[in-house]
Amino acid sequence: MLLAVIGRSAAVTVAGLVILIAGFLLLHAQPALREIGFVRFFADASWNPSPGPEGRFDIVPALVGSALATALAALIAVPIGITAALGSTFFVHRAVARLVDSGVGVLAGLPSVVIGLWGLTALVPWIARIRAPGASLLAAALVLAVMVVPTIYVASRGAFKSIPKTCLDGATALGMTRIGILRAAVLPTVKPALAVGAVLAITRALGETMAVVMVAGNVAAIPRSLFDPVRTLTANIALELPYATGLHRSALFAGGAGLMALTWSLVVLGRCISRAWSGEHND
Amino acid sequence: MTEARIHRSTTSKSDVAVQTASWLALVALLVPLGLIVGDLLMRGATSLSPQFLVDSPSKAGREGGIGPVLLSTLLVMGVCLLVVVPLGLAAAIGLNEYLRRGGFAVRTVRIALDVLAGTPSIALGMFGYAFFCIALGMGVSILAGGLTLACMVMPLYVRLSEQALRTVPDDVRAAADALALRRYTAILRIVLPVAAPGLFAATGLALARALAETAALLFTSGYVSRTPGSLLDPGRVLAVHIFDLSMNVPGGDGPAYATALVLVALLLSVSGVPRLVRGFTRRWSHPV
Amino acid sequence: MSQIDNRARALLPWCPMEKTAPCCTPRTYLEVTDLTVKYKNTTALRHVSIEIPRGCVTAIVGPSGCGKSTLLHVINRMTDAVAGCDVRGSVRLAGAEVLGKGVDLRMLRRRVGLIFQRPNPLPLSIAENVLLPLRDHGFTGREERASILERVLHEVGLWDEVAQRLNAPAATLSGGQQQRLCIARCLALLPEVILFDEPCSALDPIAAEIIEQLICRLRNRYTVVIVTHNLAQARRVADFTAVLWNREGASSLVEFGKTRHIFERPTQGLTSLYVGGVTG
Amino acid sequence: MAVVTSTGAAGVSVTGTVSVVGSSTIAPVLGELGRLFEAGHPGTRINVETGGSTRGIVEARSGRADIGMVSRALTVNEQDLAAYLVARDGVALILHSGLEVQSLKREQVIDIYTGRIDRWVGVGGPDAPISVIHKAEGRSTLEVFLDHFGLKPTDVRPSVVVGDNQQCIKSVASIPGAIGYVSIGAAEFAVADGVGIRLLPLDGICATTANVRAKRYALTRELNLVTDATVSPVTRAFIDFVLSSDATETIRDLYFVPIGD
Repeated sequence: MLLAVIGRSAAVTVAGLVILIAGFLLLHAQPALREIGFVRFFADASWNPSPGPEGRFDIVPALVGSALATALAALIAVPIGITAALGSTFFVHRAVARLVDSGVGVLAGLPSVVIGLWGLTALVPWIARIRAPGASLLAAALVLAVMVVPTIYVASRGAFKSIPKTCLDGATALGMTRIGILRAAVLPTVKPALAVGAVLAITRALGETMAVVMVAGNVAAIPRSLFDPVRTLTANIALELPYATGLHRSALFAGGAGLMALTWSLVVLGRCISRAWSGEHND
Repeated sequence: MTEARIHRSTTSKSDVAVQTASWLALVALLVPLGLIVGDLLMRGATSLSPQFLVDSPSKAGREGGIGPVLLSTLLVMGVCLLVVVPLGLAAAIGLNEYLRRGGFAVRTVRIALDVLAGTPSIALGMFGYAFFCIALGMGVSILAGGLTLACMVMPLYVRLSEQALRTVPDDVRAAADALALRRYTAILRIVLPVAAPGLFAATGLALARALAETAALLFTSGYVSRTPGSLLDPGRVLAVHIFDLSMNVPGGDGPAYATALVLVALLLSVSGVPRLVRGFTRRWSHPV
Repeated sequence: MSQIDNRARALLPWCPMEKTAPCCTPRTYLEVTDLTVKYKNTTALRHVSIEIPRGCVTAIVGPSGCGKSTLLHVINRMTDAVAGCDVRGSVRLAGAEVLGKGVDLRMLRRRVGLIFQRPNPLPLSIAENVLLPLRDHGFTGREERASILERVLHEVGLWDEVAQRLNAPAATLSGGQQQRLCIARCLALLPEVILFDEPCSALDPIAAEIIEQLICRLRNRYTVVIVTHNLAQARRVADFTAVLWNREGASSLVEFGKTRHIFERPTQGLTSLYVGGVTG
Repeated sequence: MAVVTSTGAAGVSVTGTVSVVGSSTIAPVLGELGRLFEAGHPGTRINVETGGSTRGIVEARSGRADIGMVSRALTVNEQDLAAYLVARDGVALILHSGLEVQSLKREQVIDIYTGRIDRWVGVGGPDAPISVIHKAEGRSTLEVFLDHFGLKPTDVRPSVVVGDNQQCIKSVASIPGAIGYVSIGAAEFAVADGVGIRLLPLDGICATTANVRAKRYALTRELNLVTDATVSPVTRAFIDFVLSSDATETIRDLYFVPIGD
């Protein structure tokens, strides 16, 4: 019974931790929510949080920036991550698969500042050649994709490996083509795990700070094209928190709380998709 | 878990398509890695030397080595793993073995873990500072840094451990239940040995994610590059050192890239360990 | 061998009976009354009542999907681990209620062994598959456990085939051998009732034949309940037979009686329909 | 400047911990000075933490930190803190090295930053788009820059917003046709180190640390240390060390202009 008690208490501490963090963010965001008010966060003309009356706290560009950068990154990283995991589990020689696994282990471990620096020194000039300034939504999406693809790869790889051999042999025994086998035996059993893997990756991209700040351009305006600069919620905090005072500082915390709310809703959405795909048992 | 291989069936057009797609995806995955590590090698190799690993930094890190930083990193990672592995494994076992049926507790915990995974690292850093450093009075220290890192890495570790536990087929658990084995005997002697390779891989990946963290540790484990005397002393980790050198110190790029190379070497050894152990565990526990 | 049995028997409050009276004067040992089992929205069993005689082999037959396995899994409460499974009614083992609250599941499953359709040896060595459960149930003596291991492997006819490689992984055994190993580890715990859930359906005829002979040898020493959709097997092995049938979305007991009556002079139309055309 | 003996002002050897919190620009200098001070005074520990000037002010006032690092002049409501001017740091305009533009008049800079001119051909450069690099809200170099050119934060139309100095330098070097402003010391080192940027003179005066030292260069900002009323002996000793001539070598080494010069 001891393990049951530890299991439940560990579970409770984790849930408690999340509530503590959310409470901490809301506590610090309280002055801003009271004084600036929820509406102005969305109605203000721009984001110029200078002290005094002419401060503007329009959070919409940052929200849109975060959503766009994350969505684009997921669009790039999810297919690549899943297909690569598919390849290394079923199609390539085991030594190659092991090589890829350790390679992904390294990519997952690179600090975001290293990937951000590479983005700034390699990606941005390359994009700038197409259209100035180079630091843009596209650069942010690519860098986030590189940060996030290991998470999807690992989640999918685990899911593919846990498919019972009997399913695979059944489909192979029918002499079906590879795609047939994938569609018949592989995908149905792992769809819920893939959905959760994708959600984990997207929440990670939403929370990423250092790498995005380097390459996104951080202009607080809604980008009209891939090449326009974009500011994410996390970049907003990272850039201004060290020097923010009073109302501005608490407005940044409100942004942080908003980001957690976005993450929360995304996680619940992902869970519903995963449950819908998996029929009765949730993963 | 045996590696399932799909035998080379007749290569129809669709098969070729799937084959090339997966090869393309693998290449697309490894190209950025090659570019980044290549870039690091090109810019950082010159400052690398055995002395670099031992000396302490001088002239704000532009000269000397990263001895104390390496030590602080190992200490912070140690504290983090000491918290994450037992607690995470217990939670994974709790979720997977005990609360098997999707009750309310299981669903809330799973959602809480996912949200914790999504918490922006800078917000967790601020929380860690306010909670561990100030509220619990640890001050900016290795201990506070390790605990904050544990909060960040816990969700990933629990999810990967659960996946490892799930590789144990259910009919083995049914057999253990039918034989009325005590629950902890079934887990310790049957489930864990079979899941061991997956669990070690989970630890390796969690450690990799911990090594990569910058924002959360900047406020909690500190900026000081001196050798920490105790767990309550501040100490700067590799990622923070790389950040400071490349962002705040003119001429800090060379040592920054060299430090990044040391981190890459550390990562390779970390992701190599599970493979060693998998070879070992395969000998006496047999995939069903 | 019996000297060891006495010491083992002294350890356990319940112990398998001596040679009892022949089967023809049956006394009820396992009594299922008015059992209804529902999974979320489907009803597996409705108002099933059966009296399983002591020391005999009772077969439960019926088309697949008529809840035969569910009945077995209720008796040793394996259904507890199934999400959304609702069990109503009563199952009494030697007079003691099984389904109520406060039943010591560990002791229940030690007294009522269950053999699955697909052999599921523990991912350990051949010897450990038997020794680990013994250790876990408090058999402390090493030599005592070793002798039980030897006895049960002899009983299932595995000893000659595996004596030299007891430490080899159980996964290296053939399907039939694995199933016999599962039976051996169940016998090692000295159960009173052994439930077989289609034990031979995953095995080749020769291995199935060995298992059937083994079940016959268990008669009079253990109360055996075997679920099978192989009517010839039921006829060969069982003293009593129960026929379950799927009517109006749930299955219930059609007829229960001596195997000879069920196969030669069935009283229910459904039984004759189902067992009709059975060749020897 | 009174030369302080290593045993501290009062002749007695000082021990204890000094916690220094604040601007990430000054942190490397204070970190290095802390290391030297610890070498000279066994038993002392100087714990430097970053987090920005605001955190320096807040934690110095609350007493959680002994010394606050502030990379700007103190505002009117921060006069309650004791301030020690440690060094000055000039702020210079920098261009991507690919541009041949030699100098820019004051109005041209204002037109560029307010978006009225958006191609280099307008100011005697190649026909290429201008990428305006601007600092994030609250940064000290930003405030000094806006004050000098008389701009309000809402007037500026940036193409890219950056945080720390090195990020600005690397962005200007990576983005063709980019213009930005950063502390002179960091820019001078980058040029010497071969990074692809060029410094622009301001109002005809070359942007060099020498000119800042000679107080000829107009656009400068102060680097201050602040403490609250109560100062422990070891903190006092460390501040004296930082203000002493022993420290000017290290300050100059990190491309700031010590007060003594």
